[in-house]
Amino acid sequence: MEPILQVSHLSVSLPGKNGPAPILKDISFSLKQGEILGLVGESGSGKSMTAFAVNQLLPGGGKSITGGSVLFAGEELTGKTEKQMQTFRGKDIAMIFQEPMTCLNPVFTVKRQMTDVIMIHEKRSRKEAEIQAADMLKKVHIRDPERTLSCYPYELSGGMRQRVMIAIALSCSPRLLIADEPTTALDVTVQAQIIFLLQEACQESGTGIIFISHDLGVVSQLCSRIAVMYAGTMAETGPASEVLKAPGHPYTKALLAAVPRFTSGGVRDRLYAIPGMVPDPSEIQRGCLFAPRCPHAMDICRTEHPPIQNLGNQHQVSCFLEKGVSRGDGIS
Amino acid sequence: MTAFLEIKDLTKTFTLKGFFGKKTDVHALNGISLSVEKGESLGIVGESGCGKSTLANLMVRLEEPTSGDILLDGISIAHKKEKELRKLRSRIQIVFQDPYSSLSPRMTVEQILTEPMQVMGQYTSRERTERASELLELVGMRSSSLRKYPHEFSGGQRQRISIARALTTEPDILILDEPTSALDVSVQAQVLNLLTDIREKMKLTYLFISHNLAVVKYISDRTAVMYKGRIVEIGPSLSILTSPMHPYTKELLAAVPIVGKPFCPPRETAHETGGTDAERGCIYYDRCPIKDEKCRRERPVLEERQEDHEVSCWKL
Amino acid sequence: MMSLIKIWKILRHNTLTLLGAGLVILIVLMGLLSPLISPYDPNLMNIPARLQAPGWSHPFGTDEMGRDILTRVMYGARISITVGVSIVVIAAAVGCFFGSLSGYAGGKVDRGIMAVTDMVLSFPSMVLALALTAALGPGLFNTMLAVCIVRIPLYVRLMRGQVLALKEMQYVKASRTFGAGPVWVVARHIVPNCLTPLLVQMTLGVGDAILIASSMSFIGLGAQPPMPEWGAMISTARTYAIDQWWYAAFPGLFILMTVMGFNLLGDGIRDILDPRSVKN
Amino acid sequence: MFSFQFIWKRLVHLILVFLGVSIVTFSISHVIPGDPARMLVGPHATQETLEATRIQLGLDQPVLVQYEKYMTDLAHGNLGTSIRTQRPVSSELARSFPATLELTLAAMLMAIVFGVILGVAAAVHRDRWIDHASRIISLIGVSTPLFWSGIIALIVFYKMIPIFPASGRLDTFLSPPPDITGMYIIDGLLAGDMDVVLSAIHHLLLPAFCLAYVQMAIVARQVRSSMIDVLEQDYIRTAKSCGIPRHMLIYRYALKNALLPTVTVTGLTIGELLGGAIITETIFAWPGMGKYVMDSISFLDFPAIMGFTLVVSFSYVLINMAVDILYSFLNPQIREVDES
Repeated sequence: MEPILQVSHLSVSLPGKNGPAPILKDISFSLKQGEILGLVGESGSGKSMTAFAVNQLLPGGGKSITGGSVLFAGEELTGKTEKQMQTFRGKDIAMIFQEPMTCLNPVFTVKRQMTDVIMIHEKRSRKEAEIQAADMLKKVHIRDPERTLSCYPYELSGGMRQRVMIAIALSCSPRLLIADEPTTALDVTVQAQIIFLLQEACQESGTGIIFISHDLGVVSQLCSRIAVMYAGTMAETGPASEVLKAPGHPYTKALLAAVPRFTSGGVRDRLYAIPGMVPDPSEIQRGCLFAPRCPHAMDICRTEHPPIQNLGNQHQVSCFLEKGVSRGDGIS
Repeated sequence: MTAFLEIKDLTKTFTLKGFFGKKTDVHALNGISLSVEKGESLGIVGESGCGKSTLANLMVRLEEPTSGDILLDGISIAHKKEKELRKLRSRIQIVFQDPYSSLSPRMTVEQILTEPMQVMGQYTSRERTERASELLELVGMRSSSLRKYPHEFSGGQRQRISIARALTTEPDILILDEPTSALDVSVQAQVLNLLTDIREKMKLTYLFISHNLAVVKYISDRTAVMYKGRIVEIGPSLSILTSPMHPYTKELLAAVPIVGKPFCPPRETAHETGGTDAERGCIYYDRCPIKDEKCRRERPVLEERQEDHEVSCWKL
Repeated sequence: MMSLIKIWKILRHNTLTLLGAGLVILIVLMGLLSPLISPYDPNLMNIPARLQAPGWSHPFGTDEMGRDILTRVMYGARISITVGVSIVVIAAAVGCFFGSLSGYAGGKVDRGIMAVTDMVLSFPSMVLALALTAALGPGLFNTMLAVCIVRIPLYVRLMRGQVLALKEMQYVKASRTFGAGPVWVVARHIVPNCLTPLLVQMTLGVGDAILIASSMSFIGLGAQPPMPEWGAMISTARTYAIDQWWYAAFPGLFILMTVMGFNLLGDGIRDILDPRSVKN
Repeated sequence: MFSFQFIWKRLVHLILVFLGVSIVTFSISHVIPGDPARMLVGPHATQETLEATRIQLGLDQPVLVQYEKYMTDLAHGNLGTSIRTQRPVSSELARSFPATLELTLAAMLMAIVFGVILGVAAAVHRDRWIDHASRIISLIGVSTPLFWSGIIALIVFYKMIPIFPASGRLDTFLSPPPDITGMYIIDGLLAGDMDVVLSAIHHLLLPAFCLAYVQMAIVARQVRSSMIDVLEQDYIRTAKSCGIPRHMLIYRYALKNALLPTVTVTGLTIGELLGGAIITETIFAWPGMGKYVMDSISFLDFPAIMGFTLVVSFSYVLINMAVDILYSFLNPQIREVDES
C-alpha cells in the first residue's frame, strides 16, 4: 500500500543568534495508512521539530526547511505556500500537543472552537457542525457531550482537555495525525485512556499516526513501527518488535537498558547510564554524533558519517557496525 | 523502640476562603503514619494531587501540619518554633523536582553550595569552598564549575548541584521530591545511580517521592502507595510491584506502560476523580471494581496481611 | 557581575538604547556644566532685546524680559533632572520597603498596605498631586513631595508582585530549609532578582516624574517664576506662544528629548537584562 | 447572568473605595494644612467668618467628629463656597462638568480606537515598517508633555495652517443647543441642529486629540506587547494546526485575549485623561471643570480645588467599576471565581 507520508533526506535549520543553526540533518521515514509510527528520542533530539516540518509550523515558516522532501499522499509539501498549507492543516494533517492546560483558547467555549474548525474545512452550517462536534466528543468517550460543549476550557480537567483536543483534531477525519507527547503531562491512569483512544481512532478510521515521545514504554505499547532520533539525526527505524528486542543501533540498545523496569531484576540493582551528554545539534560535528558516548566507537565513526544499513524487514540503522550492534556486548 | 523517623497521624488541611466567609476545606494529607529505620530508603508513590509533595514540604517544615507529629530520632519537629528548629534543620534536607528553578540564577555554584554552611555558621570561608569542591566531585562534577552560573549547566548537572547542596550540612535524611521526573531517561539513570552510591557511602536515609513506580523500585527498599491524602498500601518494593493487593495499586501497575508488556485497555469506570471525598466509606469507592456495601459504609484501616506488607481494603 | 565590555557588546547592536543613553548623558552634562557653558546669566534681564527671534546672539531667542532662553533651558535641565531623579529614588526606596514587607509578611500587614495603596491609586495621579501641593502650599519642594507620594504605590505593587512570585521559587524554599531567616532570604535571593524590573521601572519613572513635575509648574503650583524650570517657562510663554513660537517651543522640546531619553534607556535595560534575552 | 453575589461584592467594594477616597481628601483638606480654616476662607476674609468656619468645621473637636461633619456635608452635596466667586463650589462644578465629560469621552474614544489599531498593526506586522512607525509615534506620545503638545498644536493648526479654532466649544455666532446632557454634540443631534453639531465637532477635534495622544501611545504599547505574547501562546498554535486562516487567528482568536489586559488599562487611561483635562482645557479655553480649577489655583481657591478633586475621583472610581464589570463579562474565568 503506498505510504501516505514519505519524508526523505529532510534537513531543517532555524534562525539562530549567529546565523541559521542546523537542527535536523538527513531525516528519512515513511508512514502507511492505519499505521502508528513512534518517533522516539531524548529532549533536544529534534523529534518535535520533525513533526513541525511536516505541517510547516516551524518558527521560521517554510524557509527553515533547507533540503529534502515531504510527500503527503504523493503531493510535495515543502514547496507549498502558507495559504496552500492552511487547506492541509486540520483537514488532512491534524496535530495534538503536550500541554493540556494551555492548548485550548481560554475565552471561547469548546463548542465555538470545534465548530470553527468543522465549518472552515467542511463548509457546514453551524447547526450541522454542532451535531458533528457532539458526535466527535462521544467518540472520544466524553460522558456528557452537551455539557462539555458549553464549558470553557478552565472548567475541564487535564485529561478531559486532551480528549477535546483529540476530538477537534479528528473532527474532519484527517488521514494523518501527529501527536506531540500528548500523554507526558498526564497521570498514568489517564495516559492509558488516551493511548486507548488513539489506538481506536487508528483502527476505526484508518488514520495514520506519528506518536512523538521520550517514553519507550508508551511507544512500545502503542506503535507498530519505531524511529529513534539522536541529536537531530535518524539513528534507527524499523518494526517495533525488532527495534525493541534486537536493537541495531548502540544508542537504542543503551536507551532500552536505561529504562527502569519493575518486572525483572532485584531491588536496588543499577541502571545502565550512558556516559557523557547529548551534543547540541547546532554544533557542527564530523562523523557519527553518538561516537563520543558509544562503547563500540571505531576510528571511522569519528571521521566519516555512518551510512544507512538495511537489516531486512525495513529495519534500517545508520551505523558502521556490521549488521548493527550484536547481542552480547557491554550494555546489559 | 521508636524508629529513626516516625510520622504519626499527620494531617494537613488547606482552607480556601470563599465569599461571605464560606470556607471549603481541602484535606491534602489525612492521617499519614509511617516509620523509617536509619539507613532505609522508603518510596512514596501516587498520582498528582495525592498529597505526596505536601508530605515533602511538611518533612522539611516549609509548612506546619494541621495535626499529627513528626519525630526525628525521637525529637518532635512538627510544631517547633523556627528558632529551636534551626539546629535540627541540618539533619533533614530536600532535593526538589524542577532543575531550572531550584538554583538561584544570580548566584555562582560556589555561592549556592556554601550558602547552607554560611546560614548555619559552620566552618570558615576557606573550609566551606574546599568542602564545596569536595562535594562537587562526589556528585561527579569537576570543581572548575564552582565559578559558573546555573544557566551554563544541563538539567542533569543542575540536579547534581542540588544534591551536593543538600549534602553540605551532613544530613541524616534526604527528602527526594521527584528529583528525576523532569530528566531524560539516560540522565535519570545517571542521577539514580548517583543517589544509590551516595546512600551507601554516607549511610543516608531516603524518603523518595515519585509518580513513576518503576523508578521507585530501583531506589527504595519499601514503598508506600498514596491516594487522596492516605496510604492505601505499604510494603517491600518487590512484593508491592510483583504481588500488589490494593485495587488502586493494581490499577496503577496495569496502567504503567512497560517495554514489551502488552497494552490492556483501562476499565471504563476509571473516570476523572476530583473534589472532596465522601466522609465515610473507602476513599477509593467510586473507582473500585470490587466494591460492596461494607466499603461504602466503613473506611478500611491499614492491616498487615503478609510479612511487613500492610493494605487498607476489606475485600482481601 | 557583568563586565563592561559585555554590556558594550550588547549595547552596540541595539541602537535605540544607545540613542537613549546618549540623550540622557547629553542633558545631564548640559545641566551640570550650565554655569560654565551657558552664554548668559539666566536671570540677566535685557528689556531692549526682549522677545528676539532665534539668531546669532540668542540661538533660542529671548523671553519677554530679554533673558536668553538657551541659558535658561540649560539651567532648567539641572532642575528637571534633579527633581525627576530624587522623586524616583525616594518613591522607589519607600515603595520597595513597604512592597517587600507586604509581599513577604502577607496576612493583615499585606491587606493594610494594599488598602492604603489602593486608596492613593483611586485618584488620577495629576489630580492627587495637585490637591496635595495646594494643601502643602505651592513650591517646587512641595510638588516633589506630592509627586513622590503619588508614585510610591507603583513601586509598592511592583516589589510586592516580585516578592510573591520569587517566594514560590524552589531556590527560595531551599534556602528556608537550611534555616535561612526572612532577612537573609530577602537580602540574598529576593533583592538581587528584583533589580532588573526595579531598574527598568525607575528609569522609566524619572521621565514620568519630570513630566508630572513640569505639568505642576505649568499650572502654577510647582516652580514659581523667575526660576528657569521648563514647566514654569512654558507657563509664562503661553501668552506669547502664538506669535513668538520659539518661547514655548524650545523648553518643551528639551522636556520631550529628556523624557524620551529615559524611556529609550528604560526599554533598552529591560531587553538587555531581561533573563530571556540574557539566555539567547 | 450576574449572580447576586457578584453584584453584592462589587457594591461593597465600591462603598469601601468611596470611603477611602473621602479619607484621603479629608486628610488633605483638614489634616495636612497648618490652619485648615484659613485655607478655606482665604487670606482676605474677616475674623468673624474665620471663627465661624472654625466652629462649623469643628476644628476644636477630635478628628473623628470633624470627619463626621465632613461626611454629612458631603452627603448633602455641599462642597463649600469658592473663595474667588463666593458661590457654592458644587453648583459651579455641576455647570462645567458636561464640557469636561464631552472632551474626556471624545479623547478616550480616540485613545482607545487609535491605540488598539496602532498596537494590533504593530504586533501583526512585527519588525516591519508599520511596527517601527507605530513604536516611534508611541514613544513620542509617551514622552510628550501634555501642555507643550497643546501649544504646538495651536501654533501649527491655528496660526500657521488655520484649519482649527483656537478656543471655545462653539462658533461665537451660534447659540448653544437646549441643555439636555450639556454635551453640545449630543444636544445638537437631539435638537437636530446640524450647524451646532458640526461646529461643536470642529472645536472639539484638536483639544481632544492633544489630550488623547499621550494615552493613545500608552494603549498602543500595551496592546502591541500583549498581542505579541498572545500570538506566541499554545492555543494559537493549536488553532493554526487545525487550519484556521491567519486573519481569523489574529482578529478573532488572538485579539479577544490580547484586549483583556487592555480593558484594565482603559480604567487608568480615563483617570489620566481627567487629570490632563486641566491643562488641555486651559490651553484651548475649553469651559470645563479643568479650566475652572486652573483659575482657582492662581487664587489658591482651596475649597474649589478640593471639590474638583472629590468630583473627579468619584467619577474615576465609578468608571473603573464599570470597566471592572466589563472585564469580568469578557473573561469567564474571573466571573466564575467570584461566584464560587
